[in-house]
Amino acid sequence: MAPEHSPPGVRIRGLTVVYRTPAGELPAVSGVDLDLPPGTITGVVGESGSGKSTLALSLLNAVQPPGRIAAGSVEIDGLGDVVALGGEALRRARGRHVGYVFQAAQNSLNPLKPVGKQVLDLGRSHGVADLRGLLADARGLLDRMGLDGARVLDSFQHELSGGMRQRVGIMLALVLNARLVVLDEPTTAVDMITQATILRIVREVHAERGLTTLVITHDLGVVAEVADRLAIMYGGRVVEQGPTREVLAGPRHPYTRALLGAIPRLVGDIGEARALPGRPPTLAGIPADGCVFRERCPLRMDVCETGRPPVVVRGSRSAACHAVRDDDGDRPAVTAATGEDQS
Amino acid sequence: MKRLAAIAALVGLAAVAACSGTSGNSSGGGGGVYTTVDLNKPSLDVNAPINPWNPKGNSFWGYNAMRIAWAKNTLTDPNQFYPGIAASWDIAPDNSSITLHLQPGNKWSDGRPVTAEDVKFSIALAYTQGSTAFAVDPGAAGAASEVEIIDDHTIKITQDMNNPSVTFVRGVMDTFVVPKHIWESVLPADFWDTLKAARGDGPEAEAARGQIKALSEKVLAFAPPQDVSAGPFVLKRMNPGEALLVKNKNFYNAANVAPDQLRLLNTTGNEQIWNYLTAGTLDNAPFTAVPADVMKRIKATPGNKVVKGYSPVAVSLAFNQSKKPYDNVHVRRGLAYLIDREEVTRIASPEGGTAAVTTSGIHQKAAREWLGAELDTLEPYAVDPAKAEKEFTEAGLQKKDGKWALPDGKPWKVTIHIPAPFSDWVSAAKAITSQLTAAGVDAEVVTTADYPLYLSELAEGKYDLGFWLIALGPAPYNIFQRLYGSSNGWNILGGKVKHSPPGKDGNWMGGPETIDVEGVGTVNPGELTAQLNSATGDEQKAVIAKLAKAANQDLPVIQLWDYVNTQFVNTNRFTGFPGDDSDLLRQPSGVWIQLGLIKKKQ
Amino acid sequence: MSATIVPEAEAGAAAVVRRNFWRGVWRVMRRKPSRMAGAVILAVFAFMGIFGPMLYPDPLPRDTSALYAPPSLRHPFGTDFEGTDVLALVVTGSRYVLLTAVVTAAITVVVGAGIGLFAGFRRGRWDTVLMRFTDMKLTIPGLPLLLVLSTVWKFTSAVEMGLVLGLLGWGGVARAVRSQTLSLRERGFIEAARGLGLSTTHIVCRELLPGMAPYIAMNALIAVTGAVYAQVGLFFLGVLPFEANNWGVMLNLAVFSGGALTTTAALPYLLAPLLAILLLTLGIVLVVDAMDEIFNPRLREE
Amino acid sequence: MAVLLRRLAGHVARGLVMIVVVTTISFLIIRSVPGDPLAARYQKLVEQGMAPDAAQRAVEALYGFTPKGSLWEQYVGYMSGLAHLDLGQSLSVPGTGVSTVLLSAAKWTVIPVLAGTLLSFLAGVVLGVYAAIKRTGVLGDVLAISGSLLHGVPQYVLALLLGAIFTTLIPILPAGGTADIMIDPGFSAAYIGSLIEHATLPVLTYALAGYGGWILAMKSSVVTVLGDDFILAAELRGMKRSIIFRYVARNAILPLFTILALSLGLLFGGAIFIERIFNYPGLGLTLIDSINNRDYALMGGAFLLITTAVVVANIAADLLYTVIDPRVRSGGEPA
Repeated sequence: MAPEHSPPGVRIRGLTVVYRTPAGELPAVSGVDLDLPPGTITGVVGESGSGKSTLALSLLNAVQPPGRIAAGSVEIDGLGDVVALGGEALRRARGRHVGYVFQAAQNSLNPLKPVGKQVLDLGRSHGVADLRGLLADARGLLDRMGLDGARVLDSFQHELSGGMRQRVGIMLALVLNARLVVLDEPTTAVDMITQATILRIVREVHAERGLTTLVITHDLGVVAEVADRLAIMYGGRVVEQGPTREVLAGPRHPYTRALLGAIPRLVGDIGEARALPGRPPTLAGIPADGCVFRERCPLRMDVCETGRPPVVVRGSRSAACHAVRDDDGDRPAVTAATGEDQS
Repeated sequence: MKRLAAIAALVGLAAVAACSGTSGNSSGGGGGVYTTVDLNKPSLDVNAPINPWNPKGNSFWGYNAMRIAWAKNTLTDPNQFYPGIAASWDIAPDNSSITLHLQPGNKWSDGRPVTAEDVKFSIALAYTQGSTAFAVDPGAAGAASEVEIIDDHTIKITQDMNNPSVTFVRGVMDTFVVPKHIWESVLPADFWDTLKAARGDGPEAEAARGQIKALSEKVLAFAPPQDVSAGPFVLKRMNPGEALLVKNKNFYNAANVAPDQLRLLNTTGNEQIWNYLTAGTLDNAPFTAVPADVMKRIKATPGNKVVKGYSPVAVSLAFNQSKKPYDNVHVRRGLAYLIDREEVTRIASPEGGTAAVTTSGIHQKAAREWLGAELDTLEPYAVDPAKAEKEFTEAGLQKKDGKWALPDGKPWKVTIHIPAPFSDWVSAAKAITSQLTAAGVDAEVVTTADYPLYLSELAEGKYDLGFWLIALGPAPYNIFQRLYGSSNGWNILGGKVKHSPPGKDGNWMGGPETIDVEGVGTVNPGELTAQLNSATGDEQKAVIAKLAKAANQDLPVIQLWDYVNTQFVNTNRFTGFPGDDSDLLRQPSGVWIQLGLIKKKQ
Repeated sequence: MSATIVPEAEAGAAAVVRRNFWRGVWRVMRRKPSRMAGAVILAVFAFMGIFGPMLYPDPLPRDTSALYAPPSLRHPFGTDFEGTDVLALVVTGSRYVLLTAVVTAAITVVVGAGIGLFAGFRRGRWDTVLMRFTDMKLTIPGLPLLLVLSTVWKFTSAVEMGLVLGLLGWGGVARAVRSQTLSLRERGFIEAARGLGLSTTHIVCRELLPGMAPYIAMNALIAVTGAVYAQVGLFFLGVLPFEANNWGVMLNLAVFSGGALTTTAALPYLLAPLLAILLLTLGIVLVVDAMDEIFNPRLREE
Repeated sequence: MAVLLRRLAGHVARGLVMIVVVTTISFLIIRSVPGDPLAARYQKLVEQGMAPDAAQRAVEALYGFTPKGSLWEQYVGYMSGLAHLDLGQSLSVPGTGVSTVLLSAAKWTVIPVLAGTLLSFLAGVVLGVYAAIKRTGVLGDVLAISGSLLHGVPQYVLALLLGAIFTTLIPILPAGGTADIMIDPGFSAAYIGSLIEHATLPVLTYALAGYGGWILAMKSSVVTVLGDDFILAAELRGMKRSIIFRYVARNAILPLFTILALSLGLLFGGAIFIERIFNYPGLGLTLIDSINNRDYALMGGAFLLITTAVVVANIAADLLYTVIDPRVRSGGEPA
């Protein structure tokens, strides 16, 4: 059952998702460019309302009404542009090509059916001829993730713990041999131990099955633990991206810095953690023009009001900020206003 | 609605003119299904036993339940009957005895003959159920003292002349006759001995009365396995909506019973009867209140005819005289001058009643017979606000800002109570309050959920004014006991009249024990009413004249309208229905059929 | 490791929602004209209930030469059995019906939601006791009980009637609210709020009630229509004391003494109160439909 | 299985307690109904022309059938009778057991109510799903509003309208009763046809009156389920629409079973108007009659039957729930 061909790459270009509201169509994701190189784990980090979940759903062309993809493309190897897909083709792509581990995996199962039956439903939906084999695969996957696969397949959702449900969710995403897996908040609402286990499983399975993985989270720690690459979202835009280590070690965008600064550390004074002042913008509150982060930005300049910040690419990293310049290396333009000096 | 149960049932009590000799008309005219509603039991009950004494029993008078004879309920004479089980009878001139001659050759539907034994046994059953003529209590008026079988077809019943009553004969004739061979097990063999003992005095009699009382339950509950009838029909089956009866081949006059089958429809409301009538379903519909427009529709239905007759009952607005200001006769008279009875009748009962010409306590048709020209001397209480004002002023009421108030200046509100299910009464009461309010007397209608509750609250004296049926003819005692009977304090106990004060023993009318009647003098109306039980002829007329005057002047009630027995027949399937004013209209159509009137349409 | 920014974000969203509530109401109403119609209908009925009796002389004039007159310009719905204008009867009769319905709905919702919330929130013994009590209430048949009660009691005023109907009717609401509370609890709602140190009042008023508003609104609808249904029905059956200007009494008289179902003369007399009931129900339905959208977060897009 | 039995035992025990309590309450209420059955009978006889004293004697014959003794003695007598499944004797039909009267009436209520309710349940559930799916469209609106309207319209209004239409304006259906009396009862096509013909209007009214409630309940339930995470999850897994539809339907219909059971129980009492208007001799009509006749035993019996129906329906619903909802089956909290 080892996958024969290589994991797919994903290229998101100019993706804009808008929601229809009484105040008109408002963008939840606007003009996002993002690459998921084949075989990597990419982490997308952002606060609630940053558009990260919408971005994740866009990979399946599954933005829920009243939202819709207004522009852009999501190019997946072997599938083409999913934005252009529809009907049966789209349905078949879901699950088969792209495995999706649902945000609220706790409740992602039909409460009235045992897990095994739902695996069968999945198989029937995708025309799997060997349903017995499918069940065996499912059991194998569950066993692989440290569960008693046979028992879990006979269980109902309410008989499983949060961590178990999460693993069942991962199993369902993988059982049809999807090579691109999207995990939306995989560790929300599970305890720390389980979180660690889940992350380990994500890493291991990713390596074993040769996947391309996208992890959506609000938790930088999760990303730090599993992701090769990292994208930070704010107000529907990717404000910074790059290899995880590099970004964490030398954040360039003020928002990334602020996020890092807000993390309480196990070692050291708890008072050192600084919450980000202000609120993330709501859908209606996203500035139409200029930098989306300017309201909360310590480095705010006049230019931030009008011009959309240029995406400054440096090697494998990029950031979208007027304060970050091409020639500026890893240092931000105004050192005086770093997170450490904020009051 | 319930209107039926009360009023309509009254019609059943009224009777017809003897045309016992039925023309032996013939064979060819038979057949067909006759459809009607039994007025006495408009709502049928499949579970009820075939037992005429059971309140819901599936014995239908005139169809499969037979009485000794059928009362005509003429205007004045309670002793006229059509033959039933008895073909003829001899009544002693002093009402002291009656000898019944049974129909010759009459057989039960199971083939056994109907004999004097059956009649005697049925009389025994009647004793357990309490009847006018067959009473266990020693003191009861108009009770039989002896029942004697002369021969197989002749039986003589003697009245206890210690305490006679003119209602004795009627009491005998009203007795249901059931087959002894079916019912035998209900009564012990020594019943007549027990009865004799019970009619005596002392502890032994007491014990015997107890035994008979215990039997009464047994009789009431007795359920024969199937119908054995001496009537023109036998009950074949019931379903909850209808009863199906088939012709009884053994009936004495079977040759002249036209319909092969009889359907009695179950009705819980008048509107169902209206619908049946507009559809032309019913061959005869007994007395039913009908709104004017529905009447038009019914008349337009092919074959439908309206027959009108006398219905010995009137409705009145009764006062509770223990409540102020209704104790004052001038208040009552003042109200009478304000109520437009014509309008009330037109609104409430356009087809089923005629506005009362005055308050006499008697239905106006019978009143003419009883009172003659004297009827015209009674005050008619025509609408006259001026007179009303005079009466009210005399009563001490005060008029403030166009509204009448009590003598002490407190507001006065006339509250009229009526049972909600009687829709014609509701309309009438509403119309009266509208009239009174327009004349400056504040008035309102209050309904009571159902008739039993109405009666019990009325009897408890809870109402100031309420609607009350009066003039239940033809027996004059029955007519006036509605005004001067137990509801007004006078009870007959052991043949003696006793007056109870207001609020006691069901005296809710609370009238005075004696009344000064202009042109008559001081009378005790209760005593006079009781005299009607034994008085005869001119004596009776004189008493009635006094009572009518008393009722007219003292106004314990305001007579509103006299009912008209409006019935419907459909001549598409059958002919020979009684005409207008026929006394047969006061008996169910089963009696018309058994007398041979009804013919199949050729 | 977890970021501290999450709760703050949620609280912010809630505040915005509240601020936008009335604007939201207006928008929701405007979206479908039918909802506006519903609101207008209810406003008309409310006006009728409050001022209706003042529009006509008391007592209503009668024209005894025009009994059951057909509809005309003077009498749009004809006249009744004693020549009173039917429309005037409907208008003046609305006060009784509406007062009863409002009292009933208020009692039903307050008592039902209160008991349901309390039981679902506290759980344990209180829940058991209250739910047994509720079950018992639901077990006793309502209409038959009313029939019997109407012989024992005399409901002489609209408020009394509403009180009885309300006290008989809260069982369903209590049950529904309790199960909603339990299901919210199952989703970790209450525990989470508790964990954040929010007060019980806050949890109930700010977290639970808004979520259940559509449920409660729907039950209020059922209560109002149920009250109209029950009282008019009882008057129609004729077991309640006569009220001259009352919709149920009109139905009763139209059918049982006017022959409205047999001929056409009394038909307007029957149809007028029926139409009033239908219209009132329609108004309530439309408004509740709007309420549903205002309160239901699933339908609200913001 | 053990869980099932344990639940059943608990339910039956609680149900019995509830029946006893409700019976006690209804006993007390019924005995406080004013109006004397004997006085009612007495007046009727007098109005039929019987002399007052004779009427008095005739009524005394009925006395044996009226309850005697103090309230407490009557209560003890009644309850101990109940323990032996003896509901007492009817007063309006002396000598007939209350249970006989009730049983013969019950079948005329049970069958039409069942038929009408199931009919409306099926229609309401199917259209409710539709209304939920099309909830933003005009058709969905119309369905939902017409559902609410029908739900709000009293049964008697529907009954009166249907009656006016089908028995008066276009007289194609019989106005009342259970079957044509001219047809011999039995297992014949004619008789059964007649039964159905007579039941059409009551059943139709039940169905119409119930339909609104079902469509509303189903719609709201479906909307709730549609918003549930697992439905979106299934979509994201590429499940077939038909399978998702089944997921939605099954999850949405579950809570409706409780309502179904409850309404089945409650409709016994709610049949009053329909039976009154169509002259259909079920429990509702029996109850009205028993109240009018002040037939205490029959009133009490009718109440008991209606109550028991609700309790039994509740138990049945719960057991059904246990079978179809795995969360409950394994001993969790009932939803």
